[in-house]
Amino acid sequence: MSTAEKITEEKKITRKDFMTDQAVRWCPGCGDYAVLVSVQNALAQLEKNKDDVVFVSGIGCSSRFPYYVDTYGFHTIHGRAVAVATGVKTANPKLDVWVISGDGDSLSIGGNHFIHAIRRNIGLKYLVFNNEIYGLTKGQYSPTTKQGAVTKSSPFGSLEQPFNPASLCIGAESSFYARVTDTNPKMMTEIFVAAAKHKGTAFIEILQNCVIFNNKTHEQITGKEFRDDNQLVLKHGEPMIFGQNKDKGIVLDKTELKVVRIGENGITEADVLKHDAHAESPNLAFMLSRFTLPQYPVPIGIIRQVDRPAYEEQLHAQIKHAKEKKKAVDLNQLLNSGDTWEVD
Amino acid sequence: MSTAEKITEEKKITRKDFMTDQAVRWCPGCGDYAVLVSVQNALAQLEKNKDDVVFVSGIGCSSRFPYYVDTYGFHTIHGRAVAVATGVKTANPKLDVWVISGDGDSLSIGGNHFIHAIRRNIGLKYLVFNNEIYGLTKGQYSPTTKQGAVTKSSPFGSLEQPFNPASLCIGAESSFYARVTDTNPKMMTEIFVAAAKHKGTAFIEILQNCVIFNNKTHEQITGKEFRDDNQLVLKHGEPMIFGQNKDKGIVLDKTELKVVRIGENGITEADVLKHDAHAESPNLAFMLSRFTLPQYPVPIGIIRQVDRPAYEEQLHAQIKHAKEKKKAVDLNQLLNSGDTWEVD
Amino acid sequence: MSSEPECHELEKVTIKFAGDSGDGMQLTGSMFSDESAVFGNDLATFPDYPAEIRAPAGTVAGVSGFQVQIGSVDVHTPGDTADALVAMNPAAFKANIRHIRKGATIVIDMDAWTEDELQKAEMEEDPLKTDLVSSYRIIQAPISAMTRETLKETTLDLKGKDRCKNMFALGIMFWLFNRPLQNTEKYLKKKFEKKPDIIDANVKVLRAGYTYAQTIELFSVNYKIRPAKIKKGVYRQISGNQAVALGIVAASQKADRDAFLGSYPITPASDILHELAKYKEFGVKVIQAEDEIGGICMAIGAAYAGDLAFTTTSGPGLSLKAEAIGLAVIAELPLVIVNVQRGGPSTGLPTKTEQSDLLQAMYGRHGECPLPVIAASTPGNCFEYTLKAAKIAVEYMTPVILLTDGYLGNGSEPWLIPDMDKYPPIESRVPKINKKPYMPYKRDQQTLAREWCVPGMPDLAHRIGGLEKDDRSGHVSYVPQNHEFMVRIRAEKVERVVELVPDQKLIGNKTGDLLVISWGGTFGSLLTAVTEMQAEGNKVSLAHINYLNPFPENLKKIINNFKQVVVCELNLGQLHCILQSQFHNTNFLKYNKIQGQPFMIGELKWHFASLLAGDDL
Amino acid sequence: MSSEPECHELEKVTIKFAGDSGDGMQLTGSMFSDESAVFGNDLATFPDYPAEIRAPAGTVAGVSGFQVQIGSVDVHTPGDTADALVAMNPAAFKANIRHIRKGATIVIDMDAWTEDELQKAEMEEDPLKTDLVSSYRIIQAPISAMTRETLKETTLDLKGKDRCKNMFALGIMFWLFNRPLQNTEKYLKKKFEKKPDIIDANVKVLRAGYTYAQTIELFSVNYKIRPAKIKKGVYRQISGNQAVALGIVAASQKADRDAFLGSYPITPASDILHELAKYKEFGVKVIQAEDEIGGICMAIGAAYAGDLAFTTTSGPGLSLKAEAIGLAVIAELPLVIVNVQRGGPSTGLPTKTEQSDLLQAMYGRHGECPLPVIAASTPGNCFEYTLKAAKIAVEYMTPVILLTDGYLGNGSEPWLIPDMDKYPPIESRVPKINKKPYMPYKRDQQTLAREWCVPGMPDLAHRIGGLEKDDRSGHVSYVPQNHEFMVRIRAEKVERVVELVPDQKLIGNKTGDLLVISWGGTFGSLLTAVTEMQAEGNKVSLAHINYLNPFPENLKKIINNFKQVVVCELNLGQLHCILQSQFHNTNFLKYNKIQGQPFMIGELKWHFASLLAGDDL
Ligand SMILES: Cc1ncc(C[n+]2csc(CCOP(=O)(O)OP(=O)(O)O)c2C)c(N)n1
Ligand SMILES: Cc1ncc(C[n+]2csc(CCOP(=O)(O)OP(=O)(O)O)c2C)c(N)n1
Ligand code: SF4
Ligand code: SF4
Ligand SMILES: [Mg+2]
Ligand SMILES: [Mg+2]
Repeated sequence: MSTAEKITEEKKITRKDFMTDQAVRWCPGCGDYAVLVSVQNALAQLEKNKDDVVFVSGIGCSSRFPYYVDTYGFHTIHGRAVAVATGVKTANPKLDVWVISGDGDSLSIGGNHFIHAIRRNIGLKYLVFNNEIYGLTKGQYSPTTKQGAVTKSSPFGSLEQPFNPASLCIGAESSFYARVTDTNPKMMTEIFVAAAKHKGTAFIEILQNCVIFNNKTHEQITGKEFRDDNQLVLKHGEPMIFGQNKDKGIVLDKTELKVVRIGENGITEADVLKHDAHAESPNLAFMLSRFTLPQYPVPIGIIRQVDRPAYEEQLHAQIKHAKEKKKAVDLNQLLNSGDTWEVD
Repeated sequence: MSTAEKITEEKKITRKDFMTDQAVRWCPGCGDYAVLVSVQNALAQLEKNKDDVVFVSGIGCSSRFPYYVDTYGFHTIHGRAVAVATGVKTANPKLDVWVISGDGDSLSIGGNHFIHAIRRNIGLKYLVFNNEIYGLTKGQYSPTTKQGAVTKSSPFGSLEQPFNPASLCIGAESSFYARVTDTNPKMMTEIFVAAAKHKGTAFIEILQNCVIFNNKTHEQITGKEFRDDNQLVLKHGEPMIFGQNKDKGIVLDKTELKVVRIGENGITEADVLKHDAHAESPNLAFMLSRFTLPQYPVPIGIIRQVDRPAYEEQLHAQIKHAKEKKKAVDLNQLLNSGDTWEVD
Repeated sequence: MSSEPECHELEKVTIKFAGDSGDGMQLTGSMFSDESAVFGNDLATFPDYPAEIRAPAGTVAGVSGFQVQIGSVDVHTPGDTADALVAMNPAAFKANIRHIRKGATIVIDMDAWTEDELQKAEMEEDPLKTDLVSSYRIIQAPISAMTRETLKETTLDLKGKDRCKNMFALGIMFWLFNRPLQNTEKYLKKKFEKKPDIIDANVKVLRAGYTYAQTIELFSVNYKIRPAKIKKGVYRQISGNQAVALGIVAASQKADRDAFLGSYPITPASDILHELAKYKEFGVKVIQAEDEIGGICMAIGAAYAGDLAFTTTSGPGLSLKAEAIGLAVIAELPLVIVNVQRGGPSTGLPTKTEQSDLLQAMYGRHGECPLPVIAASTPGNCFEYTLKAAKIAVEYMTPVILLTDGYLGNGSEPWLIPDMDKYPPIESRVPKINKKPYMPYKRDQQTLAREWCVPGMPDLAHRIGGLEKDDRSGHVSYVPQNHEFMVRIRAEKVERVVELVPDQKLIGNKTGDLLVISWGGTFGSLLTAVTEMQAEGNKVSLAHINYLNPFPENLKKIINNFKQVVVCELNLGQLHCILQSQFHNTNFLKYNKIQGQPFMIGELKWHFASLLAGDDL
Repeated sequence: MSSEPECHELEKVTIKFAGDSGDGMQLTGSMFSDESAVFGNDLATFPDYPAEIRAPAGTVAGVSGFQVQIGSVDVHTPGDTADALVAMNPAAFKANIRHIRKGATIVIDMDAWTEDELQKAEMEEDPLKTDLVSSYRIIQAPISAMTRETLKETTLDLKGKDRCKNMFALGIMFWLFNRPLQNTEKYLKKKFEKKPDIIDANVKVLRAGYTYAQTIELFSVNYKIRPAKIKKGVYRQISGNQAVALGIVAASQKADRDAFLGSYPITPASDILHELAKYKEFGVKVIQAEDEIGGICMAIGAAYAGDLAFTTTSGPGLSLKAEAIGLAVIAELPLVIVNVQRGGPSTGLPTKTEQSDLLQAMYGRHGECPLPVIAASTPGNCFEYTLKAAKIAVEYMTPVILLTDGYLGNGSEPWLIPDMDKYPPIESRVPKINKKPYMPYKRDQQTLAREWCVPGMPDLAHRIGGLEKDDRSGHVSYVPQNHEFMVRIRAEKVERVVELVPDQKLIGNKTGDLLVISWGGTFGSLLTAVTEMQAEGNKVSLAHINYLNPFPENLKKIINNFKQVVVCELNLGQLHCILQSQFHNTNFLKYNKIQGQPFMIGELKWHFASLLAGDDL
C-alpha cells in the first residue's frame, strides 16, 4: 500500500466529529459561537479521541457549551466547575479535562476555586468567557465590568474596581495565562492547541461579546478599525511591536513598560523588548497584565507559559511510590495492623 | 487653668483601656499575644474611642482575638469575617472596622471574600495571622504551608504550591499591603497605626509563629541571628539596603530585582533602588512580593500604599447625591409612582 | 364599514399573547392588562418567559408568552386555559395550543406562516391543514404586511416597522374585547417621550389593528367585560418582586433604619435586587456580593451594625446561605431572607415555579436552628409579608425566611396602594445607658428578644459570636446546662412569634366534608377552585396558610372540624409532612403537582370532587 | 512490705484520668484501656478534650480527661460517673468532681496542690479543707516528687522527668485494679524505640507508682475485674473516625475502585482525613480542598470519573455542601457524605457531641432532593456502615449521608477485626458497548439506578448536568410531565433502598409497656439502660435505628405492639418529628438532652421508670 493510499484510509478527524445534535442556544451574534467552533477545530487538529475528553462547566450562557461538543460533558453548578474538574482530573489523569466558565462563574462566585486551581496547577484547560456581564441572568455587572457601567444591578453606575483577570491569575501563581478575542478564530484554535499541550492549569481569558447585554464592550480592542493599534499580539521570543504600521513598540523604563514609536527619538527595533513567555519570574507577565487602554495596547496571545509539575502528576507519583514501598499490603493486613490482641 | 493642668485632666488613653476581663486562651509562647498587645497599643496611640471600634473575626486560633479587645467584637464563622465586616463598614462608615483572620480563614475557605474585598477597597483594616498552618484544628497544612511540609493532613509531604499572599493581594488590586513579624511589636504598632489611617482595605500579613504545630516556620526570617540578613525592611523613599553591616542592596536588572553588595563591583549606595510604596503602578510592589528566601531577603514593612476611593465612600456619595436630587420623595409617593389608576 | 357585530357579555376571559422573544409579547400583554385595569376589570397576569438562554428566532424554545385573565368578578388566577390566543408565529402556536380552550379564538400572523417558519418550529404538518382547525376559530390576519403597509410613509427602516407589529395584534384584541385605547396611547407617548416618530408609528399601527378587526368581517361577535366591583382607591400593577422591593423600603421607614440588601443575582429573584438598586434616594444600601454567602454575611454585618438587613435569593442560593443563617440564629440578629422558589433540585427548572423549599426553610441548617417562616400568597401581598417579616425579625431579634415563588415574583396584579400611615411601626429594643457590665443576651420577658445593641453606642461594647454563649453576658460558654437552656430558649422565642401571627382565616364554613389546606403562591388557584365548588353546593372550605412557623394558634381547631383534610402543594408534600408531624391525630391527605406549573382550577376541582365522592384515589 | 490488702471483685468499674493538657492524660488513659483490653475485659472509652484552644496551664479550661469503663460483663458506655479519679492538679479535680460517684477513690498529686494552682483553677476554697473530703476516699500522693526522685540518677532534664509523672499515676491505678504491666512496657518500648533513656525512665516511674501503691498502706482494698466473655478473635482498639477511614479503604477494595476523598478539616471529623491520607499504598486519593464546597465538588467530579468518592465533614461543613449535594442527587452519582455531628447551631460547641443534624441530612437542600440517610451506633460499626453507605451509593447511584458524631468519632472500643473476605462485593452497573444513542438515564428495573458510565468508556460520550433532564437521554428537558416523573422516580429510588436495609432489631420482647426508640451514637447508653431495666423486670424494649431513610420495613409493626413509645435523642426531637410524620397513628413521646454530653444511664432509667409508672412528666 502506498503512503497516499494509507493517508486516504486513515480516518481523518474533523470538527464535525465534535458536534452534537443539540440545537445551539445562544443569541444570534453571540461571541460564544466562534469559541465553540475554535475549540472543535482545536480538538480535531489535536486528533483527540472523543472518549477521553471531558468538558466541565458551571452555570452561565457560556456554560451550556458542553451540550454542543460531542465528548463527555458535565454542566455543573454555578462557580464550581473547576472544583468538579479537579476531581475528574485527579481521579483519572488520562482524561483531557476542559473547564468552561464565565466571568461571573469563575471570578465572582467561583473565585476561590479559581485561585486555588491555579495555585495547585491541576492539569486543566480552563476557558473563561469574559463578556464583562452576567449574560444568563440578564445583565447584571460582573467582577470584570468596567467601573461606572450602568447595568441592571447598577442603575447609577457600578462602583466596583474590576478584577484584571491576568493580574489575578499571575498573582495566584499561574503557569499558563493567555488572552484571546472571540473575533480571531484562527488564533483561538492555535492557543487552545498550545493550552492542550500544557502541563498544569492553562488559563485562557476570552474577550467575548455579549450582543444583548453588553454589546461592543471589547470593541476598542476587537473592532477592525482599532485592533492593530490597540492589540499587542505577543509571541514568545519576538519583539513587542504593534500598530497599523508596525511602528510602535514596548520598551522598559525602570520598573515600567512604555510605548514608543520606532524611528522616533532614535529608537530602533533593537530597543524593543522581546516577549519572554517562558521566564521563570512572573515579573514581565505581571507588567504586561497591567496594560489597559487607552494608555497601553491590550496584550493578546500567550503571556505566560512555564513548566511546573501538575498537581495530579505529583499525587499519582506519591501513590505509586507508596505502593512500591509497601507492595504486599492487603486489606486484612491493614485491618490487623497496629496493636491487636487475641481473645480465645 | 494652665496647660499643664489641662493635660493632667485629659484622660490619657492607654493599652489598658482596650483589655477585656476574658482569660486569653492561646498556647504559651504563641505569636498571637504580641499581635494583641501591638494592636491595643496602636488603638491607644490613635486615641480611638472604643465605642466606635469593631473587631470582626472568622474561626481559628487567631480569630478569638475579638474577645480580648474591649471594643465591639464579632466572632463570626470560618472564612466569612471580611464579608461580615464589609456589611458593618458599609452600614456605618463611621466605625473603625478591623478584620482578624488566619491563613486558613482568609486564604483557604475565605479566599473569595478576601480577593473581592481587596478589589472593592472597602475601608477595613485586615490582619491575617500567617502561621502557615491550621492551628485551631490541630495542624493541617494551609494554602501558605511550604511545599513538602509534613503535617497531619500531609503525612507524605504537602504537594501544593503555596500562595504568596503579597502577590495574590497585589494581583487583586490591593491599595495597601504590608508585612510584619510577630517578633517586632514596635513595627507592628507603627504599621497598624498607618493602616488605620489608610482609606480602603489595608491588608497586613503577619508572620506569626505557632509554637505547637509549626514552630519556627518563620525562624529564618525572624530569628535574631538571621533577621538582619534575611529581612529587607522597607520605608517609602528610602534605599533598599539590608544586611548586618548594611552592605547589601537591591538594584534593578531589566525586569528583575537583584541583590548586590555595596562596595563591590563599583556599586555604591546611589545605585540602590529607593522604595516607592506610593507608586500608582503595582509593578515594583509585585516584584518585591516575589522575594523569598534563600535567594532574596523577605520584604517587611509597607510594600504598597496608594490612594483609591473606598467602596463605602462611593456608595454613600451615590446615596447622598440621589437624596439631593430627589428631595421631596416620601414613601407614599414612591408607592404611588409609575402608572396608577383610581377606582371609585 | 361593516354591520355591527353582536356583542356578548362575559364575566371572565383569559387571553394569551405569544410570539418570538423578539416580538415584544411581554409589553403587549402588559398594555392589554393595564388598559383593562384602568377600565376597572379585576385581573391576574402571568408572563411565561422562555428558558434562560435566548433560543434561535422561530423555535419553540424561543417562544415568549403573556397570559392575562380579566373579569367583571373577582379574578385570582391568570386562567387555566385561554379563550383567545395571539400567535405571532407557528412556534408560538405550537407551544401554546395545548393550553387553549376548545372553541377559542386564535389570531395568527398569516405572514409568518411560511414553510420556513413551520420548519423552525419543527412542525411536520401545517396544523392549518389538519382537523385541528375545526376545533377553534382561527383568524388568519396579515399582521406583518398590514403593519408595513400602515407605516409605508414613515421614515422607519424595515426592522423598525416590523417591531410595531405587536401593536397591530394588540389593536385587534382591543377591538375584540371592547377596550378603549386612550391609556395605551398615553403610555406609548410617555415611554417613547424622546422619539416622536416611534410614538407615531406605534399609535398608527395600534389603531390600524383596531380598525382592521372592526372592518373586516372576520369576527361575528365581540365581547364586553364590565368593570368589576373592586374596592375604591388608587391602584397600580405590581409584581411580587416589585412588591418585595417596595416592602423593603417601607419596612426601613417603619423601623426608622436604613435598609441594606446583600444579594447575588439569581433567577427568579434578581428583579428584587434590580428594583431596590434604584431606590438610593431612600438611603437603601445595596451590595451585589461576590456570591450568596457573601451576600448574607454582608447583611448579617449590616444587621449587627444597625441596618434593617435583607438578603434575597432562590433555591440554590438558599442552600449556600445555610451556614450563615445559623450564625444569625445564634447571634440573634434581625435579618430577612427572601427566597423566591423555583423548580429544583439543583439547577432544576430555573425559570419555572415550585414550592419545594419549605422543608429546607424549616430545617436546612445544622444544629437546632429554628426560625420563623412566612409565605406570601399574591403578588401584591408580597409587600405586606415583607413588612411583616421585618417586623418579626426586629421585634424578636431573629432571622426570618420569607418564601415567595417564581409565579408570584414574576406574576402581577392590580394592587390597591396602601396608605403607609396606617401601618404600625417596627419597634426595636435599643439599650438604655447601662450599668456595667452590659448583658447583651438579657431578654425581654414577653418576646424573649435580646436588645439590638450596635457598635457606636457608648459604653456598651461587648463581644458576640457563633460559639454557644452564656445566657446573659453572651460570653462563650461550654457549660452543658447553659447550652440546653439556650437551645430551648431560642426555640421558644420562635414559638412566641405566634403573638404577631393573626388567626388563620377560613374561607367557607367552619365545619364540613373537606378542608383544603394550601400555602404560598397557589392561593389564587385554590381560592377559585374552592369558591366555585362552594357555589356548586359542596361543603368545602379553604385554609390558606401564610404563617408556616409558627402556625396560627387556631389552626388546630379548624382542622378538627372537617371530615377530610387535604394539603395541596406544588411539591411532593412538604407542608403535609410538617402538619402530619405536628397534628398527628388527623390523617392529612395530599394532592401534589410538580411540573413547574401552577395548579389548574379544573384539576383541583376534579380532585376535590373525587375526595367528596369518596373515590379511591 | 505491708500486709496484703483485701481484693474485691467487681463486674464493672469506671476510671477517669484528668490533668492539664500537657500532662499526657490521653496517653495514660489509652494505656490503661489497652492493658485492660489485652487482659480480656470489655470496655468503652471517651476522651474529653478541652475546648479547642490551648488554655493556660492549670486552668479549668485546660483540663484534658479520659474516661474508661472496664468490665467482666458487656460494657457499652464509658460509664456515667467514675469510681476512681486521677486528678493531676486542682483544675482537674474541680472540672471532674461533679461526675465522680460519692464514695469513689480520688488520687491527687499532692505536689500540684499549691496556693498558686488553686488560684489558677479559680478555687476560692481548698476543697481538701471542706466537707467534700468526707464523701470520697482521697489519696494524696506526692506524684511529682516521687517521679523526680525515681529519676534522679537519669540524664533527663527536669522537664523531661516531669513528663513521666503520668506513669506514676498509671502505676498506682494498675495496682489498684490489679492489672498486669507487660503490655504497657512493651508499648513504651515500641513508642520510644529510638530513645532508650525515655523508655527506661517511663518504665521506672510506672513501676515506682505500682510499688508505691502496693507498699504504702493507703489503699485498704484493691480490685479485680475478671476477663469478660467476649467473642473469640483478634481485636484492636478503634475509634469511630479510624473505623470510617478503614471502611473507606475496605469499600474501595470491595467495589474495585480507587477511593477518593475531597475534604476540608473540621473538628471532630478531621481525623478521618488524617487517617486516610496515610493509606496511599491502597491507591487512596485524598485532596484537602480549599473549603467544604470544593471538597464535595471534587468528590462529585471523581465519582463522575469513576472513583468511589467520599467527603467528610461536620455540621457547618454539611451546611455548606447543601447545594452540591443537590447536584449529586440530580446527576445520580454515587457519593458518600460522612457527617460527624457536633454541638450546634453555628459554631456552637465544636468539641462536644450532639445529634442535631438529622433533619438537615433529610431535608437540608432546596427542591425535592431525597437521599438515603444512615447512622453508625458504635465506634466499631462506623466501619460497617461506611461500607454499607458505599454499597447503597454505588448500587443505587445516589449520594448517601452517613451520620456519626463526636462521641463515636473520638470514642473508641475493642473491635473484633472482621474477615474482609466474608463481606459481599459492591457491584457497579457498567454499560455494555451500546447501540447509539446512549441513554445514560435508562434505569435498572429493580433498583431504578442508572448505569455508572464514566469518561473514557468508548462510544458512550454523553452530557449530564444540574438542569432537569429527560427520563432516558439525559438531555435538558423542560417538559412539565417529565419533571414530575423524574422527581417522583428519584424519590422512589431512595425508597427502594429498603431492599438493602435489614429488618429492625428489637432488644427485648415484641410487645410490652414501653418501646424505646433511639438512633446513632447513643446506642451504648440506651442498651445499658434498657437491659438493666429489663433485668429489673420491666416490659421495656429497645429499637435502635441505624437506617433512617428509608426506615426498615418492619419498623411500623414493631411500634404498634407497645403501649407507649418514647424517642430518645441528643437534640430537641428530630427523629421524633420524622417518625411522628410517617407513623401518625402512634403518639410518640420524646426524651431529649442537649448539653453536648451523652445520656447518663441513670437519667434514662429514671425517665423510663416514670413513664412506666404513668407519671405526669
Ligand atoms: C448558586 C447560584 N447562584 C446564582 C445563580 C444564577 N446565575 C446563573 S449564571 C449567573 C452568572 C452568569 O454570568 P457569567 O458567569 O459571566 O456567564 P455568562 O452568562 O455571561 O456567559 C448567575 C448569577 C445560579 N444559577 N446559582
Ligand atoms: C465551615 C467550617 N469549616 C471548617 C471549620 C474548622 N476550622 C476552624 S479554624 C480552621 C482553620 C484555622 O486555620 P487558620 O485560619 O490558619 O487559623 P489559626 O488557627 O492558624 O490561627 C478550620 C479548618 C469550621 N469551623 N467551619
Ligand atoms: S445573553 Fe449575551 S452571552 Fe448570553 S447567549 Fe446572548 S449574547 Fe451570548
Ligand atoms: S495552636 Fe498555634 S496558633 Fe493556636 S494558640 Fe497554639 S501556638 Fe497559637
Ligand atoms: Mg459573563
Ligand atoms: Mg493559621
